[in-house]
Amino acid sequence: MDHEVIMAGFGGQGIMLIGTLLTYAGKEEGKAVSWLPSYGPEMRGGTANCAVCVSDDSIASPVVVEPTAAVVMNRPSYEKFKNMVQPGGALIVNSSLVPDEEIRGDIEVYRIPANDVARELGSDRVANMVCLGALLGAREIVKVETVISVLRKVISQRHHSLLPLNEEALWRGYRLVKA
Amino acid sequence: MDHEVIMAGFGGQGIMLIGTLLTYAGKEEGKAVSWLPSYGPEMRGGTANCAVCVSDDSIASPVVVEPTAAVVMNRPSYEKFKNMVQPGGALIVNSSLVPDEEIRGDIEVYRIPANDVARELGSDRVANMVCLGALLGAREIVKVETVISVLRKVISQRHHSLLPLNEEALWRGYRLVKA
Amino acid sequence: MEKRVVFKEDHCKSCELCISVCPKKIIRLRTELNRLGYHPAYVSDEDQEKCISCALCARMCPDAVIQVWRP
Amino acid sequence: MEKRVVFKEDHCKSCELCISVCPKKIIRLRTELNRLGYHPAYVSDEDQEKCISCALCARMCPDAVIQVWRP
Amino acid sequence: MIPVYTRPKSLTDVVTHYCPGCPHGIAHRLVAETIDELGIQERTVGVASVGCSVFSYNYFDVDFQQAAHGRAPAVATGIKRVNPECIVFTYQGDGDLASIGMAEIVHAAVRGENITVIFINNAIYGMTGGQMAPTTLVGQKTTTSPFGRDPSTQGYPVKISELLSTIKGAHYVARFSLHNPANIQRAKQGIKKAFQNQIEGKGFSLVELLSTCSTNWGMTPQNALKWLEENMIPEYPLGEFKTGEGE
Amino acid sequence: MIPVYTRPKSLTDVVTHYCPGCPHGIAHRLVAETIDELGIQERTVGVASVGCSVFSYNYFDVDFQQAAHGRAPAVATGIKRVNPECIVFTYQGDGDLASIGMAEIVHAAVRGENITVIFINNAIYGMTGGQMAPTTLVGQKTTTSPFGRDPSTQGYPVKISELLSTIKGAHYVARFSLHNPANIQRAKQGIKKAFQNQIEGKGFSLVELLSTCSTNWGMTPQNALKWLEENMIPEYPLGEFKTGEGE
Amino acid sequence: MSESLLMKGNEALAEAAIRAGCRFYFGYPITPQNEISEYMARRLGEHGGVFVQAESEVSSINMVYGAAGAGGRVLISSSSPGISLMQEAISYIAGAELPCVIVNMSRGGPGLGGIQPSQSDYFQATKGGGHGDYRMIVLAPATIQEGCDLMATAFELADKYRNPVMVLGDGMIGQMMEPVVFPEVLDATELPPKPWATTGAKGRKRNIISSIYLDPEELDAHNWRLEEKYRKIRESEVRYEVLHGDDAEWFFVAYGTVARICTAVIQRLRKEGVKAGLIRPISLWPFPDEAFEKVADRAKGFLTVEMSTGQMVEDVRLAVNGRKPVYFYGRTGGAVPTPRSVERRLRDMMDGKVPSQTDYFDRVGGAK
Amino acid sequence: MSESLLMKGNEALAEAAIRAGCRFYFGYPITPQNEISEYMARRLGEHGGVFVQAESEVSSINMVYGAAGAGGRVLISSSSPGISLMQEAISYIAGAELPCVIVNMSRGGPGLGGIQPSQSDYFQATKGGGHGDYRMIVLAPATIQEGCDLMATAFELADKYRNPVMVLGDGMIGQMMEPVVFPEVLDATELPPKPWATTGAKGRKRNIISSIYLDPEELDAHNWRLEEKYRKIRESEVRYEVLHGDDAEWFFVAYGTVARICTAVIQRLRKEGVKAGLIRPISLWPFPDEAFEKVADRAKGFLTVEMSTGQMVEDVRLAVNGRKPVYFYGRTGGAVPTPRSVERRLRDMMDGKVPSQTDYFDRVGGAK
Ligand SMILES: Cc1ncc(C[n+]2csc(CCOP(=O)(O)OP(=O)(O)O)c2C)c(N)n1
Ligand SMILES: Cc1ncc(C[n+]2csc(CCOP(=O)(O)OP(=O)(O)O)c2C)c(N)n1
Ligand code: SF4
Ligand code: SF4
Ligand code: SF4
Ligand code: SF4
Repeated sequence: MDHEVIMAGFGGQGIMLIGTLLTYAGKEEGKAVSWLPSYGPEMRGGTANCAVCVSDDSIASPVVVEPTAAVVMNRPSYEKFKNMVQPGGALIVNSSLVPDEEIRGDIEVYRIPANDVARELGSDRVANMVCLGALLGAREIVKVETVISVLRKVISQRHHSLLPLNEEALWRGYRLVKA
Repeated sequence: MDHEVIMAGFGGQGIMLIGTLLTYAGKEEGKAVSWLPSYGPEMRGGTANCAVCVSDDSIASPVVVEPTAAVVMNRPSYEKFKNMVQPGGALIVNSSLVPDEEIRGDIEVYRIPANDVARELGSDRVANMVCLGALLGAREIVKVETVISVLRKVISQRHHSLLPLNEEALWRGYRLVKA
Repeated sequence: MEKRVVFKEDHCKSCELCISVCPKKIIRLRTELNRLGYHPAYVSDEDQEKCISCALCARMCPDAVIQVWRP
Repeated sequence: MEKRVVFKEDHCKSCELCISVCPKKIIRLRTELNRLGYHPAYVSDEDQEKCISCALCARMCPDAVIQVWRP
Repeated sequence: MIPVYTRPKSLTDVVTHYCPGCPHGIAHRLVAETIDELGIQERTVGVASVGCSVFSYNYFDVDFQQAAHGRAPAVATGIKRVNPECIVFTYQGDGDLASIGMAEIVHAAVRGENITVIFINNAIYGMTGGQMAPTTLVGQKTTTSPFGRDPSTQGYPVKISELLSTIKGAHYVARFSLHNPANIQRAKQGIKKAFQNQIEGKGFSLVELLSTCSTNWGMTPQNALKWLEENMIPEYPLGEFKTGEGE
Repeated sequence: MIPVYTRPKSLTDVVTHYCPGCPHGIAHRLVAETIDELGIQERTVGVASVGCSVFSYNYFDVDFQQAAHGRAPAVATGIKRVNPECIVFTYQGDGDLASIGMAEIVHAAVRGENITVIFINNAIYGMTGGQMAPTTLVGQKTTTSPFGRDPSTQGYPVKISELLSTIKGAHYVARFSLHNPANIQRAKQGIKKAFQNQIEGKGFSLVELLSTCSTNWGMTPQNALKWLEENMIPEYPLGEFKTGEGE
Repeated sequence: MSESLLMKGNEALAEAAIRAGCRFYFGYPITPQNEISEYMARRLGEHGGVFVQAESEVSSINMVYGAAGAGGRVLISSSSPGISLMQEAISYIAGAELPCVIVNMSRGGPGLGGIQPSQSDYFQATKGGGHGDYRMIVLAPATIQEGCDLMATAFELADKYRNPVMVLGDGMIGQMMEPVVFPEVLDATELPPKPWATTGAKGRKRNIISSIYLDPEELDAHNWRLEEKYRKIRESEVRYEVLHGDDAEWFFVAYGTVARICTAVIQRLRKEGVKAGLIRPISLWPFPDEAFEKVADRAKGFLTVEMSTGQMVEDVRLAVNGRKPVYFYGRTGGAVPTPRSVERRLRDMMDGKVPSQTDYFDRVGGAK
Repeated sequence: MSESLLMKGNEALAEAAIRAGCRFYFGYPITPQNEISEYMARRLGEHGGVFVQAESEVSSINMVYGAAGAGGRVLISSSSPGISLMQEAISYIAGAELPCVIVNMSRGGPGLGGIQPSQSDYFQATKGGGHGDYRMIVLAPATIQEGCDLMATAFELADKYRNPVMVLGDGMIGQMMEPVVFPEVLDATELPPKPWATTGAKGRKRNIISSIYLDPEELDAHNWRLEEKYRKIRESEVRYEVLHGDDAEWFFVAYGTVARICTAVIQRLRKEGVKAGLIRPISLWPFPDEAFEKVADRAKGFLTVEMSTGQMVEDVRLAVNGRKPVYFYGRTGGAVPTPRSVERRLRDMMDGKVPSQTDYFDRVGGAK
């Protein structure tokens, strides 16, 4: 399978981190991977996004124009990407920040109140993990366990105390979709 | 007739001036003219030269490679240009600074002790005029009178007292050849 | 009610600099996000009375969010 | 004759700075030109004796033309 | 109700792209207030530089040119020479003015160019993500001085106000700080003087404003201002270095 | 006979292309003497700049690089960083160093780059035929200030030594003149110090040498030196501006 | 019509610029174009204009950016290394669509090179030495008279298209002297208005001069809008001269001073019955493809002669597009191709003795 | 062979340079290549190397000149506007024949433009943005792995030919992350000796690094000597990749990241029976003419795809030399050509619906 994923949100929401985690996890599982961030000052206070490709064979182009799945963590990202997802693709929407509305019927839409869930878990900051978990519930790109195993490599040592919280958030997101 | 003249000497010998005079005189006589100097720091203490074209119809190129006549006022110029003059051309040599030697027989060579003549006239500085006079004696490019008439335009006002001396020098050079 | 200190909330970026300079400590952040994704600063209707119109917050605010009046 | 002040005449450019600083006024220009086209400076054999080896000329000369010895 | 503080009319009504708490916004406000107070909005031309303030032309409601990195003083010179009746100011960061633009700022001062320069010194490259600036303090960590600025290989902080004060053509050179309302008020007076000088044809004026970059310093805006006060001011003393008196 | 003054061995035995009486030749001689006396000929690398001294590499018998106009300090930095054991000096005119090369010289000083700079200030562009330099005196006529330098549009002379003295990384900054043997002797001592500093790893040293350009000033060499003494020295006071003491 | 004057090329160009309404000049000394600056320093003031000697070429071209943006009619001049330093700002000027005229009296390179005439900045001028997709109109005069005429054209085109225009000469045309007739001084009040200039936003919305577009779609649109302008220029502003276009079989292709040398050779060759002709591009960009279109069928070959190791020859090959052989002959660094060597090269080519341009890389022999 | 690592392109290139023996890096901040500087600032010291952040690109490239002349293995990196500022010095470096590697992670222009990926510096890199006749070897990687491999090649070629070498990437390759395998660290003692370097004239005649030749004949000879070297490089250092060279009829021509997009399109087209192929120049200069030679007979047409308004397409036309139609499709300013639009353009071209490249100037439609 070729997965071409876009993840998007506010600058501070940890979008790049979940993109990186997905990429590392894909590599860990022996797949071909690429990660392409949006970059530069538009990230300053604005929105950020990254494109992650995970493929069983090889990746021709790291550019994702019509994603097979997208995670949108805020409203501007939702507006920007909701129509780009391929028919049959998956769209994970952070419903804590994106109001409900009528949307195209040819894709699977998962509304996850990521910020609310995260706050419940104890920290707004793991909303990104909730979303990543939800994505993996919707599409089996990599195993949640693999993400958890690369988490400790990617997250800097001094934040390792937060690992359990992150794991918990991943699983919560995953289960919200799977349930 | 197409005259393609090169004039060359030390930086301070007034080479550019006699080139300019010849050009102005040519224009004054209704001919097509061009003047192309060597330029830049090689003139600093080194040698200077200029190429003057005077033609009855039009001048294709201001570049002179095989002059119909050349005036060489010092030894390095003599060495550089003596072999470039066209067969049948004229070479005016400042014999005050260039020692006598055997030279090709297919050109007319005029040895003029320009510095000695100039000193005789009262100033080393008019050696250039002696040479220009000699050139006009050897080749009727323009009339000496025309040169004299443009002299007062080209030479700055405050040197006008020197006009008679310059005229004298021109005629002396002219006559040295004509005689 | 006439307000002494008015916030253009959709320009606010929650930098909290106004809060840090307010001598009366009456500026707070909202729990809701504005459309920029920030929790905007505001002074509650009750606290408007406490404002002494010193305008320190307005002079400090990097986003020209705040306007101040005095009665 | 051993000279006190020796000129590398083919390097000289007749700037006359040596002349201007020589306290003994013994430096002169030749009437002949050198191969650069200048009248080189020199001190005549007779005047060598008058040289006090102060080397001011050598220190002034921009072309390192001059070398100076003392007996 | 009587207005105590209202939004200057020379500021456009858009949200800036600056990070939360970035003093670029404060400096903008002060310049806009000055333009309003001097009544020169219709003859002011701003020159934006390359740095976080590259889009400052979006925020000032006056004519603007965007200049190449470091070259704002040259661009301003071009504008001023064509239209001497215009009030021309540049708005430059420390990377822009004190690093790549060193020759241009020095020579604008040398020519005594009748322009006003607003110079934001935040000791770092903001827009490009936190590299060392010439104004970075000794020991300060940035992405290109990851072990702290080492004077033995990277030199000492450049003091633009002190350096430009040696230049005769510089009429007014002063340094202020933006770390609290009192200092902001002082900065405002300096900025106003710098524009006033131009109106009176007195020549080159530069106002250096100590600022922060909480994003790249990795601090909250408040802590950044505190760090500025405690670390930058000792290195960059505040004051008017040159006021054109006695020339 | 005992030698009082002999030709330095670090000078090659060729006739320079300089005009008669040009003090570039004097400065060359002093540098060569210094190289000889310090015994560093085999580890010295010179950097020639763009100006009349562009060919200085023909006259010094040491390794040399020819740098782009104004960039000699950057080139010297590159050389020095690769081979710190080499003694690296630049030789620059005032157009080169004080005009186009302003950013490079200031920042070499800021970095405290351990190099030596010989700076020839002759108040004019020599090689290109006598245009105004940043160092041209007020009222001085040049081909681009044909009515005399007008400070209202062309500013005042740049004082490099004064300007660089404000920079902490600059260890030694001094100005001398080449107008007579006594001053030449003093200049020699300054040049030697500037090289000695580098040998001792003390950082950036610059020696400014007041010079003439009789060709473009339109004077005899002697009159030019007199003009220097009477007009330049009052504007450019001689002396050591910074000697690194107390740092 | 005023009478003809003998003038140095550089000074004549400066005078022509003033007569064309140029009132702002920014420069920095460099041989062989200093006479332009010096003339401006002496004369611009008389016309109420402003001469500024900047601290560097980088600064001077950015002053031009500011002055052009402020609505001035602006000239700058320099020579090869100085022009290289301007590449960033030229890209800015093109990106922000500002009108100005840039003179390059080019000299031998690369690096510090020499100060004698050269044509080795052709690529830089015509392909864009700066970054990004932009184009500069490039005009190359062969005589001082043409240089003066093109100077007026250059200012017109710059304003018409809001684009930088380069007048590309070489040391020879800058330094030589030949007679020239100047047009009357242009009435500066008749210059086209520039409502977009930053003159102070009085009674209008503010004007902004900028070249930044962080949004890719916007920048893309901007680039294709520029490209559309460039297409118009390609259609309307091609300039060239053809000698003996009606019967020539062997064409020299040369521009600027080198074209004059070729003309001299053609005169000689024609006397001997050789059907030689000349295509002389005057606008180097836009390149006069159409001149080749017209003669490609009859022509037996093209000999490009340049003072470079071969730059314009690529545009000639693009124009000829494989239909006929294209040959090259060049001298560099101030060494001027001599009539004799140019003639010999053409004769060799007629005899099939030189390799065709497809493998013209083997042209090192060109040096002798 | 070490195991593969996930790394950002910029950091991978920096690491590759260090492993290739680079010990001197000079830079100035600019997006999108800052990670190269930052990596060097962190890591070069560990290897006894020197990182200097210069005050500007002008200064940094002149530091490179000095350091390269002193015998160092030197890297510099920047992006489009910064590279424009280096043009004078690059011309000096080429003229003085100094080896160094220059990375351009190019971004959208002209002017300040944008910071997203672009290929609009092709002309500047390959034709010479600086003055004079000189050439730079230009290598364009399509993947991070290739970038790292080419980094080593770049240093080798630089030393071998004493010439600057550019690695031309774009923001995309600099910012993306994909797995990469690094070679072993090169033994710095095995680097070729540089007897010409200015290291102090101990026990030898003095060395002089210069590019000035005031005598035209000398400069001419110098230029033709350089041209002779460039000829050798053209003969020996052409690099390219061809996909489906054995049977393709329609060729994409693309380099760098755009080639990857074309590859994806080719995969799709082939499934539907379209005989599509790719010519991917890796060395942009010397341009791989020979790749076209080999397929020109069979090919029905070439579609050049670039993130520019059409630059490399000129070299493609020169290589094809009129034998087959050459088409163009481009997006600019960070807008990346989408697989869908590239495919549509090829299909249009197969249906004869797009104008041939001879009038490709009418390509404004390319924007949509
Ligand atoms: C010629 C050139 N070099 C580099 C850059 C990249 N660049 C953009 S902003 C910037 C520096 C910004 O720093 P500063 O001037 O301190 O302003 P701040 O962002 O901190 O406000 C640089 C180097 C550029 N755009 N152009
Ligand atoms: C980039 C560049 N700009 C301009 C020049 C032309 N140029 C050659 S020498 C020189 C200035 C020389 O003046 P100065 O540095 O004062 O030295 P001097 O000749 O007086 O000794 C200039 C501007 C150049 N070679 N390169
Ligand atoms: S200072 Fe301004 S932007 Fe910051 S929190 Fe207060 S109102 Fe909001
Ligand atoms: S100072 Fe030197 S160059 Fe000048 S005249 Fe005396 S010896 Fe000759
Ligand atoms: S990066 Fe720094 S300077 Fe730039 S807007 Fe943010 S806080 Fe301000
Ligand atoms: S032009 Fe001036 S500086 Fe140059 S060599 Fe002559 S006198 Fe010396």
